[in-house]
Amino acid sequence: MTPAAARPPIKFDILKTRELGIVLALAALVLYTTINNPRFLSGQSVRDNLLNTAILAVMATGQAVVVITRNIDLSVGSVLGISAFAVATVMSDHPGLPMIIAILVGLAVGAAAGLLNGVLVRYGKVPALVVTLGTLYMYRGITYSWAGGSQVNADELPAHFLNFANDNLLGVPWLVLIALLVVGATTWVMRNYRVGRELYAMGSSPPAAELAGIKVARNLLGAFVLSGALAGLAGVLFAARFGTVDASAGTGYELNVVAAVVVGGVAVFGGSGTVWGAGLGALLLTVISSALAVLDINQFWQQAIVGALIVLAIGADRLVAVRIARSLRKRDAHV
Amino acid sequence: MSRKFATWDTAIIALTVLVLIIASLVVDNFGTSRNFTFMVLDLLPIILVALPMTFIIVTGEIDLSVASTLGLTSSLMGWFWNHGLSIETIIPLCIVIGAVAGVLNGFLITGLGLPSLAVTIGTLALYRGLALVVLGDGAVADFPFNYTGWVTGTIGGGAVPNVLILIVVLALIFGVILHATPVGRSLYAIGANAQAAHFAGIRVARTKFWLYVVSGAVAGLVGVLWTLRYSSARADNGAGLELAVVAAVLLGGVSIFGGKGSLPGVLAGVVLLTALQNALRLEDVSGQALNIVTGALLVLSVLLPNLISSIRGNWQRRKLRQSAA
Amino acid sequence: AGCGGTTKDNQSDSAGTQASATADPNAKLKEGLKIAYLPKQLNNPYSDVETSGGEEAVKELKGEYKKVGPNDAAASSQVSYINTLIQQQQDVIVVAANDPNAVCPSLNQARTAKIKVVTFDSDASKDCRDAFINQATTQGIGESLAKMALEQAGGSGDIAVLSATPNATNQNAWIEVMKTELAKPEYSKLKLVKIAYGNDDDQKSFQEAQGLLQSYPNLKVIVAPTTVGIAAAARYISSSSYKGKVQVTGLGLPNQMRQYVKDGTVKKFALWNPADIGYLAAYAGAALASGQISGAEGDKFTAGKLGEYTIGKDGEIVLGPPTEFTTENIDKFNF
Amino acid sequence: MAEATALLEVHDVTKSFGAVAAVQGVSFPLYGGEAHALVGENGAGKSTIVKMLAGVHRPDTGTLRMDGTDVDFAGPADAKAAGIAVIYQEPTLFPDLSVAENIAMGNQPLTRLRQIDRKAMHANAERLFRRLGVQLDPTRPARGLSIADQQLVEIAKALSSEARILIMDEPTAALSAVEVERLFSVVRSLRDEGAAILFISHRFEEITALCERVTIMRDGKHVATELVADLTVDDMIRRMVGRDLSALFPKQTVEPGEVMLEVSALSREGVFRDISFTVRAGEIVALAGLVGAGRSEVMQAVFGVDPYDSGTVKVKGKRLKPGSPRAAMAAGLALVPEDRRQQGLVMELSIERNVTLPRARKLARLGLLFGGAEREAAATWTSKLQTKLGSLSDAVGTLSGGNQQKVVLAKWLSTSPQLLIVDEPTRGIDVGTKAEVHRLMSSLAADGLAVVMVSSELPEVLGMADRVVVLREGRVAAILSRDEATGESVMYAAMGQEAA
Ligand SMILES: Nc1ncnc2c1ncn2[C@@H]1O[C@H](COP(=O)(O)OP(=O)(O)OP(=O)(O)O)[C@@H](O)[C@H]1O
Ligand SMILES: Nc1ncnc2c1ncn2[C@@H]1O[C@H](COP(=O)(O)OP(=O)(O)OP(=O)(O)O)[C@@H](O)[C@H]1O
Ligand SMILES: [Mg+2]
Ligand SMILES: [Mg+2]
Repeated sequence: MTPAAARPPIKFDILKTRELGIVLALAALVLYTTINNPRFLSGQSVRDNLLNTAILAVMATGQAVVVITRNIDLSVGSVLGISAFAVATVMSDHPGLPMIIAILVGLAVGAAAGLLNGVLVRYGKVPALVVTLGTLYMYRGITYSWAGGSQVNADELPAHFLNFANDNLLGVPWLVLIALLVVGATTWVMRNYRVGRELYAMGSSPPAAELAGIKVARNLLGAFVLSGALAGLAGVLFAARFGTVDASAGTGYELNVVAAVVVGGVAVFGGSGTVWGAGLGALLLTVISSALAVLDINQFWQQAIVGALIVLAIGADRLVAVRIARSLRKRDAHV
Repeated sequence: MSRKFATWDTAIIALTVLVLIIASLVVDNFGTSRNFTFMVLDLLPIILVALPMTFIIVTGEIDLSVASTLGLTSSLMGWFWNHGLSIETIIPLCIVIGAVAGVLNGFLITGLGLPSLAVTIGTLALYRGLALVVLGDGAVADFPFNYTGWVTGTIGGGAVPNVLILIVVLALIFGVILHATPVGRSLYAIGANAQAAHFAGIRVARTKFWLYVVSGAVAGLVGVLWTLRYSSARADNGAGLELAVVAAVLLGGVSIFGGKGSLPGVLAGVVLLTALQNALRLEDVSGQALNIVTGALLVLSVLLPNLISSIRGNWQRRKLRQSAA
Repeated sequence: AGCGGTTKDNQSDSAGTQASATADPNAKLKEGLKIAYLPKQLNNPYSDVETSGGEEAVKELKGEYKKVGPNDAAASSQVSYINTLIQQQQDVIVVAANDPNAVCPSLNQARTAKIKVVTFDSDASKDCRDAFINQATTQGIGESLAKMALEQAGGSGDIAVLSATPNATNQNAWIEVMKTELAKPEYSKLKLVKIAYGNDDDQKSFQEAQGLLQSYPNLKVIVAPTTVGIAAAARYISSSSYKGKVQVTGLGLPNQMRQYVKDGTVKKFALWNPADIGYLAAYAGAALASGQISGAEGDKFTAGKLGEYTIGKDGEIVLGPPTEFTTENIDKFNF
Repeated sequence: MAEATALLEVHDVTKSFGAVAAVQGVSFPLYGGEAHALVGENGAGKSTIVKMLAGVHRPDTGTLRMDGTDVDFAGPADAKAAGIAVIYQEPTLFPDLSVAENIAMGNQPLTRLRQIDRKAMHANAERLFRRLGVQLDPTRPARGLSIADQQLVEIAKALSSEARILIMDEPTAALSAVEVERLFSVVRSLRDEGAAILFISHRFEEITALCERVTIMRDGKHVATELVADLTVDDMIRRMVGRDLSALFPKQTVEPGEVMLEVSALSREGVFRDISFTVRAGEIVALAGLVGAGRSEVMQAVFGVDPYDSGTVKVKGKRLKPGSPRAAMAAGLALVPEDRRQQGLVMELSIERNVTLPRARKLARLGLLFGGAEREAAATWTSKLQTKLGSLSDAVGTLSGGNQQKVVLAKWLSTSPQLLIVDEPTRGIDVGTKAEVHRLMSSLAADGLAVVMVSSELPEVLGMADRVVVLREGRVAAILSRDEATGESVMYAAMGQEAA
């Protein structure tokens, strides 16, 4: 396992970071695909890839924070669903509301769901995997019961809401900007602020964190609320981008999100990895599936290849970690 | 701790019995022998896959690829059948292929030391993808009736489903291994402290490796049974089963962190979930509400014992303080 | 292979118990029949419209209406519901099979328990149901799809199909007919480049549409023989730079497509009235349960407001020809 | 030593865990500028008192008073805020974080934007290490530190918070004399600046060297609080144990038998090199050296829990398969590891399961195991070692540190080994039991058992060993016979020229 915090000389650092592996894999994949089909790097295609990544990256950010604390949030797909449906319903009932309200509604719904997760984990002393597997079913069930068979269609949603997914600032779509902001700010806080380091500490050794006087309860609730709120935000982005929302929105997303986080080098045992790595993981997964579509690989092979690549990515990450551990031992050696 | 264990086991088993009794009294058609058969068939895949899953979770690992392994063997079963292999050859072959899928998981996890959650999320996609490669969008349906009929049938046409024998035999084998053999002991030790287990001469990596092989083989067997039950070999068979199995195992009181849990608890957990769903469906409670019930049950099953013990603790302390004052 | 074991070639098939009671064309339709609908999955707007027609018919018949179903469209998830319906001793089960074979043993058990089984929308194997309500003949739909594609492409160019799941029975049948049509000389300038699958999942369909356009720059028409796919494809095109250059057609619900017909993304699409399917199924089921018909070819019955129907070969009942929707007529429909 | 109001006062506190009354009505004061020792047998309740002072446990009854007013800590954060720094008996580091971050956690130096000032943080860690005379890279992760290094980081962590009250629960258990002396000089200077120190140790020479006052506990009860100067060591021990204790190191002389273990030219890159020594039946060979000299690593490689790169290990002339603890056990080896929490015990499992873990296969009948056989086997050895426990089916984690150590010993002795490797066998064990353990080792050796003992306690090494193998920086520095081994010769070899 790598030290999140070990900081040998800079040159060394870049050569060894686990994120480097992902960047290289990404570059190789894009290069190969582009050689085969130059349209892969066309404006529209890059835009589509980034837009598709945005939602996953936002969720992966929250998930990464939770995983760093040695927990997991499997309910994110269902939280996305409930938030997307809530926001779509609100916006179709009150088409005059500005976008910012939609975003706030999504964040609030998600934060509430995350808070319940956090409270159950912390005060109910129920392991996160159990809690969030349970709320995965519950939140989805609530959305289904609420929606019944109904669906919010694109034509019921106000134009400014739908346009949000396509509008951009200086050529960069809002969705992508939001994702960049979320990933960047969270990475920064996790690296340079006390609360961030405390989250790493909590994941590295939960009992030691209690003894060190870290406000474990507050931080843990914070992590779950963040993950929930970001899944809620992802719900808003989802509704704006896809226009049609029914109760099944985001089903099965949790595995993609966890895969992105893991591929991005965040250790499932907590304490190490970075948020921007998780963001890169999300980008890599998205690019893999769109590259396979572009390369016109048999539809039936696509899923198998994605699976194999995930396994490869984890394996490569492990290789880097082992090398770091070895160099650490050599550095200490006095023989 | 072992005391708490006992109460947890008895609690979940008692709850299961209670639910079964109440349901047979209150819900029309619940207690019929035909409904019993339906229920056994519904819990067949979950209970079988849950057996090795319990072992794996007790050692502190997880296998999320089981449902995809099931899909892969189901696909291959159809493919072999279409290519003229006899069913008597296909069944053992499928079990072996399941085991091979487990070998890959086991190698990645114990040989390369990768985290099992991450690896099996990867192979979850990989095996399901391979299943699609094998059978594509097709379905193979014309399996012989004496086999499909056996899976859905009952002993001598009576009330006891044929597959129940299989469940009982496998559950007994797994139960004895977990609770009354040195191997079982070592699984708990591995889950609670792998390093101490290593120091005690337990071959941690090798043990875990074999657990994945067994898990794959059982998933292969369930792939066969699934295909025969629905007389339909398809690539998407069993999709999503992994979460249902993990939910049932956790409901049965196995700690996701390893080192704790018992097989009777898990069996009760599976029966409880299936019986509740069956009863609620008979009462025309919608599928959506079933989701909520499943989720709530999962959380409550761990939450309630915790709450009770912490309330009891507070109460005791208060009494102590009062008596001191 | 085959060393004396049971192989595909030497098995003795003893499945399927064809219930063949004799019909009494003068029998009165019974009241109080328990008619249960089991669509492919709940929360699908299309099947909601279908079953709403069924509910109306059951009310006319003074029966007991019920709708149950799984949340996912997996092949096997319907079986538990069929078993429950058997336990509840329904009189008629109206089912849209997710897999023609997976439901068979259970449906036959139902029939052994004297329950009449009518399939709609998507058939089960013909030896495990009493009648099948076919929305339109496979031939008719396939031809109509090919014809619309030709019109929209302006006579020549690349076309692609965006279907539902790779194993959806009816979609595959239509696509087959469409392919035979395309082989005819008048279609010689149309080239079918790809069949993509959106799994009847809104988002997956959206991304598949996106992938098609990236891979096939000369694409002129996307034909989506599924209501989910056509809506998703239309939504993607209407918000991308391809709007106006690439046409979308296929089978869709007027309410979902109205916006895109109005904004010019879609010129023409087709569909039958789904409510009528459910309606017809109720009457067919009631006629079977009352002994008016037995499901044999040539049996006749009256289906309320829809008039008289005759059972065709293999117990098929054809609803009628599909309706085509364009800017001119779309506002006349509301479903 | 002005007897002003106490900085901190423990007043009539009681704490029970279920049926176990760990602490019953204990009171004592802690004065500023004074080091206060807390002594008692294993399980006497010392760590429980520490945890109450640290805010980990809340007293069932009784109060804690700071500067004369009652305080109630809701958690460790409160205690920390009140100026109490604690070194726990078991290290509590964050393995993924750097050593510097571990030390600074909770009061990292901040820049203006409230961001962490890494430079200042590393500088601070380096300053502390210099003060303690430790050579550690502040940027390396805590994972992989030896238990002694972990203990040193813990000490640095406690010192960094500049607390008014410093509580140390057996901080020296894993340290050798040199580090202990450095620690003491730092602690003395803190004390002279007015801090109150609570110090727990089972080594009386340390208590007399450091402390002014001592509180003695027995079975959770307060026995006495006195000035150290007024008591002899024997007085302390008598009050602690409630009876007189005989000679501490009853080593019997034995005629050594055949060669049991032969280690030759064993090397592992970066850890140790060219290690050769032999052990005969009936012999006790001690491995001595400074912390981090590689003693534990050598023995772990011999037993097969760690790999080695080259060299051979022979048991009774037969080569031992490398990297297989199971093969080592089959050849009659047993290893009592140094870190009982991580390596020795499975905390959540019951005592009986822990004791029988390496032997489960032998206890099985027809491959099946039933509770009775395990209980019986476990009962024999735990009672022989006078382990203080409630029931054999209790989780081993509920035992006191010393009693846990006895369970580890029981676990390995019950395998009836022919060669016993013990790594810090009496770490954290009280005097009474320590004598018991030594007597046991000695009598086992007399019965023909070969013993390899890794120990950082010089008196133990000198008292018990027939031969002393001294390691320095991963190499054999000297092999001394019982007659050659003196305090000076061992330390000289362990530290090399410069320490002379
Ligand atoms: N968390 C706990 N649960 C149950 N019992 C406990 C717990 N912690 C301590 N005990 C019990 O309380 C008693 C006192 O333990 P404590 O750790 O305070 O002893 P100690 O004096 O520190 O001993 P040592 O010198 O071995 O460290 C012991 O009998 C121990 O088994
Ligand atoms: N897993 C590891 N990774 C890196 N370095 C390690 C690891 N384990 C030990 N070391 C280093 O190897 C050296 C030998 O440590 P070891 O624990 O064997 O010392 P020791 O002589 O047994 O001391 P003691 O037992 O008193 O702590 C130390 O410098 C230690 O820091
Ligand atoms: Mg203690
Ligand atoms: Mg050591």
